[in-house]
Amino acid sequence: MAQGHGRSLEAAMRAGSLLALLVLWQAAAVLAASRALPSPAAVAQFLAAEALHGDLLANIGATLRRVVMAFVVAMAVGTAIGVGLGRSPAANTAFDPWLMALLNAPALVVAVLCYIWLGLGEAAAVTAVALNKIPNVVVILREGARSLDPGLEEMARVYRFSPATWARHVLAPQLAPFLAAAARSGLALVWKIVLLVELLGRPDGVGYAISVYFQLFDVTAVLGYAVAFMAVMLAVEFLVLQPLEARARRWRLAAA
Amino acid sequence: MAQGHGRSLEAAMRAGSLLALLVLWQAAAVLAASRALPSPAAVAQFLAAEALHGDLLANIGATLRRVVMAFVVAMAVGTAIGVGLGRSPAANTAFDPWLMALLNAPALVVAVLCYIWLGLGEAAAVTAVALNKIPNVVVILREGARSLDPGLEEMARVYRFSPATWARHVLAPQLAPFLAAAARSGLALVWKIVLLVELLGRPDGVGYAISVYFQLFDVTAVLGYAVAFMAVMLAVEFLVLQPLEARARRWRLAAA
Amino acid sequence: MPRLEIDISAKTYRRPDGTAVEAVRGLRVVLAPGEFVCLIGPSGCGKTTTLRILLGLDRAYEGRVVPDPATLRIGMVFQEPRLLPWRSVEENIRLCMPRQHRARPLDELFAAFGLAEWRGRYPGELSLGLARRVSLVRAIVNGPDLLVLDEPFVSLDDRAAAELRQAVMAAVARHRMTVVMVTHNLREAIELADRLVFLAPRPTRVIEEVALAAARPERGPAWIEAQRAMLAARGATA
Amino acid sequence: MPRLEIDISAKTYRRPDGTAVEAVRGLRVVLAPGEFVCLIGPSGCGKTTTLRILLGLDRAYEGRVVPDPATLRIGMVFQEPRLLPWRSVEENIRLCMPRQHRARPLDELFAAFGLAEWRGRYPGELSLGLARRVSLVRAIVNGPDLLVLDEPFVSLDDRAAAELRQAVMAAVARHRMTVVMVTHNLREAIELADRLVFLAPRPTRVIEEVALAAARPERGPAWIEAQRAMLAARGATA
Amino acid sequence: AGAQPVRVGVLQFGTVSWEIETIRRQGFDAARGLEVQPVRLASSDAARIAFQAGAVDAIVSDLLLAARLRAEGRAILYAPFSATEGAVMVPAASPIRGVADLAGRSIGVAGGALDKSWLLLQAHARRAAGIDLAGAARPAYGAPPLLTEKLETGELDAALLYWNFCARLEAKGFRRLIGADELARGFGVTGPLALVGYVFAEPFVAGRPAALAAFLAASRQAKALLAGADAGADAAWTAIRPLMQAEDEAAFQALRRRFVEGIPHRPIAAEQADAQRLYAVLAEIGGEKLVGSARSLPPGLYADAG
Ligand SMILES: Nc1ncnc2c1ncn2[C@@H]1O[C@H](COP(=O)(O)OP(=O)(O)OP(=O)(O)O)[C@@H](O)[C@H]1O
Ligand SMILES: Nc1ncnc2c1ncn2[C@@H]1O[C@H](COP(=O)(O)OP(=O)(O)OP(=O)(O)O)[C@@H](O)[C@H]1O
Ligand SMILES: [Mg+2]
Ligand SMILES: [Mg+2]
Repeated sequence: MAQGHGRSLEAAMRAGSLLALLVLWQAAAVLAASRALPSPAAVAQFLAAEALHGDLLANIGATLRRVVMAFVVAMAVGTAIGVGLGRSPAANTAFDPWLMALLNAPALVVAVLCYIWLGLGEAAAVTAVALNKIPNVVVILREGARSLDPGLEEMARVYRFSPATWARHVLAPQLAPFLAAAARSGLALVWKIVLLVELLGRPDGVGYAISVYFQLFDVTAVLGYAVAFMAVMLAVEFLVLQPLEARARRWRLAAA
Repeated sequence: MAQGHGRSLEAAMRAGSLLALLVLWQAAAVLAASRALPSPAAVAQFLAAEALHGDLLANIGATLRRVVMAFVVAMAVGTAIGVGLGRSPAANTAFDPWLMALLNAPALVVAVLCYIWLGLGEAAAVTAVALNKIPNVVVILREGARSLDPGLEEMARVYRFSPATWARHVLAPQLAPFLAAAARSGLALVWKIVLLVELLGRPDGVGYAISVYFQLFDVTAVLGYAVAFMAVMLAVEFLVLQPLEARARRWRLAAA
Repeated sequence: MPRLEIDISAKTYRRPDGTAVEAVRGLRVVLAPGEFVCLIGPSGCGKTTTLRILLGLDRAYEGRVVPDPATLRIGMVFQEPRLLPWRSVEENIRLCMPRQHRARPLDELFAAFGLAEWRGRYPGELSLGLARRVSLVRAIVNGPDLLVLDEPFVSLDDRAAAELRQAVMAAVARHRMTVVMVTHNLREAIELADRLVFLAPRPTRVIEEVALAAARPERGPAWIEAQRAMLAARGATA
Repeated sequence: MPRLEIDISAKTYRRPDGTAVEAVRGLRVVLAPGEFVCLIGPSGCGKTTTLRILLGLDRAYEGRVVPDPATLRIGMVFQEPRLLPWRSVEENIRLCMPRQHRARPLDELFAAFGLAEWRGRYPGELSLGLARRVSLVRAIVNGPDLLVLDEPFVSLDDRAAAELRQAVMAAVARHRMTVVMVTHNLREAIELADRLVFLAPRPTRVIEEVALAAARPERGPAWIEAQRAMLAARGATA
Repeated sequence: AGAQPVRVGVLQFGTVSWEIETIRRQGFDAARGLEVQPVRLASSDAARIAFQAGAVDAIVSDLLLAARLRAEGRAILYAPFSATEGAVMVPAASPIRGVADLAGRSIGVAGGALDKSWLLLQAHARRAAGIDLAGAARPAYGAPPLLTEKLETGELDAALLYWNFCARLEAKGFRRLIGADELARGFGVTGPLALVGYVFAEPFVAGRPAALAAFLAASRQAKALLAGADAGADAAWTAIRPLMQAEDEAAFQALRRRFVEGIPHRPIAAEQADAQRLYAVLAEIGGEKLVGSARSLPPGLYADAG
């Protein structure tokens, strides 16, 4: 009961918060009365038209596919490397400069090189995005792996936890806040880079659409596409990430 | 003695690691023998020429200034908001959708709106970068603030720690890994967005130069600028971030 | 320090999923100024819960604590040392002192608690017994109105425990602190307390109070043993 | 379980900045199979250090442990409970069991240790005494070759401590475990051990060993008290 | 009074900067009481942003954008800058001889699916050869430099590129398959049509008409100088050569030739009539997405050069 109540209250607050954002936007649009800031209604109208007669859904689908693939690859590879570097100071000293170089490589350069080397295709696009995101995951997870509780580590060694048991029951819960931070900021980063990569060399996707409309300076369409994809990301956040997180945090609430 | 020894060994490993990276690059360039992958020597030559007769130093200076300003603003604002949201579930529920919206707003759109609203100036550029980075810092620090040790919290309350003492001696050390992750991934992100922002509306900076040379498909120059700035970021990492981190982690080593 | 009244009619821990643990039901203890009271009760009965309410750390209960703990100067030894791992032993103690007293010399105190050579070390370099001493020093260093101790003298050998008890009692006497101590060690309680409060198993309440009239210097080992035997015979500890 | 030999000629903690703490110097203890040995020594002398070496958790020392602890099946009660806060009490225990035994019924064990109603709870919901019981169950559940206990029976009232001692001793007898226990409670040591090993202050070494020949059932309160008085008179605990 | 400033958005190595530099060097602006100030920008996107943000008085952009802005009620003006157009480029030895041969080939398209040259090429292929290029060929949209590189390495069989990329490729021996100007003529355009031009911002147009006229005159004068074949022209070109990033003499000559060829010299009325025709065609094939709500070229778009 209490829990159900809390949930629906939360949903209501969330909806109210989104509504407030819309109202703010509308107010700004009215105040500005400029073509550079269309009202929510105009954007909604564009979205409806584009969804019915245009490529909105196809473009979102294409982008989403790239985002998901790059995200999964980047999280898996980045977590493995990050934990490895966090636990082995020697490996860290050896590979830290490589990591920093990749982390600070401009997305544009990485994307262009990928396109040149792997061809103007889907594989190059996903690789470019993953390469941009991996070092990011690594540096976050490395901090997590460095701040593990040594007491629990000793306990697991004494009781000879298998690597799988250790990873799942000792490591993962301690990394959870870092994983959450990496996933959340990572999802956003991935989709921002997908936009860039699409702009440089893909024939579809939200990034492609935004760049086309941007060339025509159709701000309504640009905002429309941005908002549409942001809505998708909000849905992922509230329907996937947050429930997962809530499960991982149950023990904190129980003991609170 | 032991410490000095460890340090110089570490520096040697680091140098070796960078050297290995260069060798790899050289090998790849020789194998590829393509205009699209110039050798390190060619890039170094370009850098020397551009430093002597071109705008290399001025461009790096301009970009560095923007990076530093946006970084400082984003870290300060983002940390404050992140800690606030992490400690107050009510505030979090209310503002989470706003945060997610900003986090997932395409950098391009934010940059364009900033330029149009604030004029084509430094202020707009720095604001655009900070706006892109702030939500990133927030989501990382929020996780940190959520996983604070309740036992130490109680101790601090019983002994009536002043807010300043609490922030400095209880909060900050617990946030340290999250701050390190946010700072490191943040510095990289900031500089990537500065590139974009420069590309869209500044008459100088590394991003401006990269995009100009990219139009000419002068990969040597593009890589040269990228490498030059990556070198600056590596220097910041090794001369500023890592010593700071080492200080913050002293207690772990002492007790290990 | 005024008279302190703890009156907890009910304290129940509730999970978000609805299950509940009733920890305290109708516990009332009144402390006279300067009094030393020991709470004694079976493991898991609700002693720490009671102390957290007394400290003002838990406000989700029915009942009241008068005066409001937020108005008191309190020193606390938690059941675990709870030191800041990233600050040295000395910093851990000084950070709990009011800013104007932070620079005060503490050499005597460190010496009395056997910590002289550990001042500059981090808590992770201490054995548990040494860490407990730090937490004891932290609790008394400000000469608080109210001293709350949750099993302070465990993980210590008999001689060290005796020395530390003496050092703490000296501070208590000097500052006329009111003291609430939880212990499982009946001999220790008899040696130190003005009054023993025996608690029932969870949900806990007071089942018996025993006043100990003898002045502390007169409490030799034989007297303590006799009292203990008497209490055991009466079944008070059951 | 073979004969166990612990021989630590030196153990020094060194900081990166060069300062050092010498914890052990020339400690040698040999355990016969199935023997129960108590280590008794002043606070901070190096007991936990010795146990960590014995467990194979610390390899940066001079000396040797034979056989290699990595080859032994070990149960350990650390000085703090060290439970996984994000797993329930029951999961904490089952995760330490070999995979093929994970599904074994544990009702009796939980009942014997007073944990029946806490199986599904998280460690954060336990009092310290309850958490210690979990860590005790975890240590004996697999019937290890070697049982290592670092002050296992503190934070417990006398009756609970007595019950738990009995439950642990039953498991020890059933599986013929070799036991090394650290305690500050001399009465407890006299009640349980085959041999008492008294340790010197830091850097620690063995200063005296006392074998206790009486069979355990014959060790009544009076006998224990007598032994204690005798040892105190000899100054062994000093 | 001091010289009146006119801020013009330029790309560092773009053709506009060549003209602006010539105006400044030769003092064509000062002679008219102007001070032309180049505002350096990194890309054409940046130019559009600067224009919207009011940071420049003029940029060089395409006719369609100008028409779109004007149709939306903004009193901007357009003045032809260059009639040089992009083209479909193929390697010299390519078996592709005509538009029909593009079927089944990969073709890079700069500017994306709504690029006007691409629309014209598709319409042309449909009419002339009966093939639907979007389906029959494999178009690859992407950044022009990237497509140029891909054409050079052979990953693409052909590429529809902007003229400056074409000029460089020509200098390397690549072949023009068909130019956008040729395509346009197929749709009734009678002469070289300047599809890129100066777009003057609203406040500038409304507030400083004299400066606008003076600027146009200076621009014409600079073009006339650069178009010459005498020593003065050579000197002027040598002066701006650093702005051209020509890797060799061949590229320099190709860029110069193309620039000169593209200088618009027809009367505004003729330009306007041709623009009107092409606009109708593009509105037909590109639809609202491309041209916005207006079906025909908005009136008064062209700056009166008189
Ligand atoms: N957050 C919580 N949620 C649910 N139950 C709790 C919580 N905290 C404590 N309890 C339970 O409440 C009871 C009282 O706990 P408390 O810590 O006060 O015991 P205690 O008397 O201090 O025991 P000990 O002697 O073991 O320290 C225990 O059964 C404990 O498991
Ligand atoms: N990591 C470390 N660095 C430096 N000194 C340490 C470290 N760990 C322990 N020590 C010191 O070594 C000595 C022995 O520690 P140990 O934990 O073995 O003591 P102990 O006998 O278990 O004490 P207690 O009865 O308090 O648990 C102590 O003085 C302790 O402070
Ligand atoms: Mg307790
Ligand atoms: Mg110890």
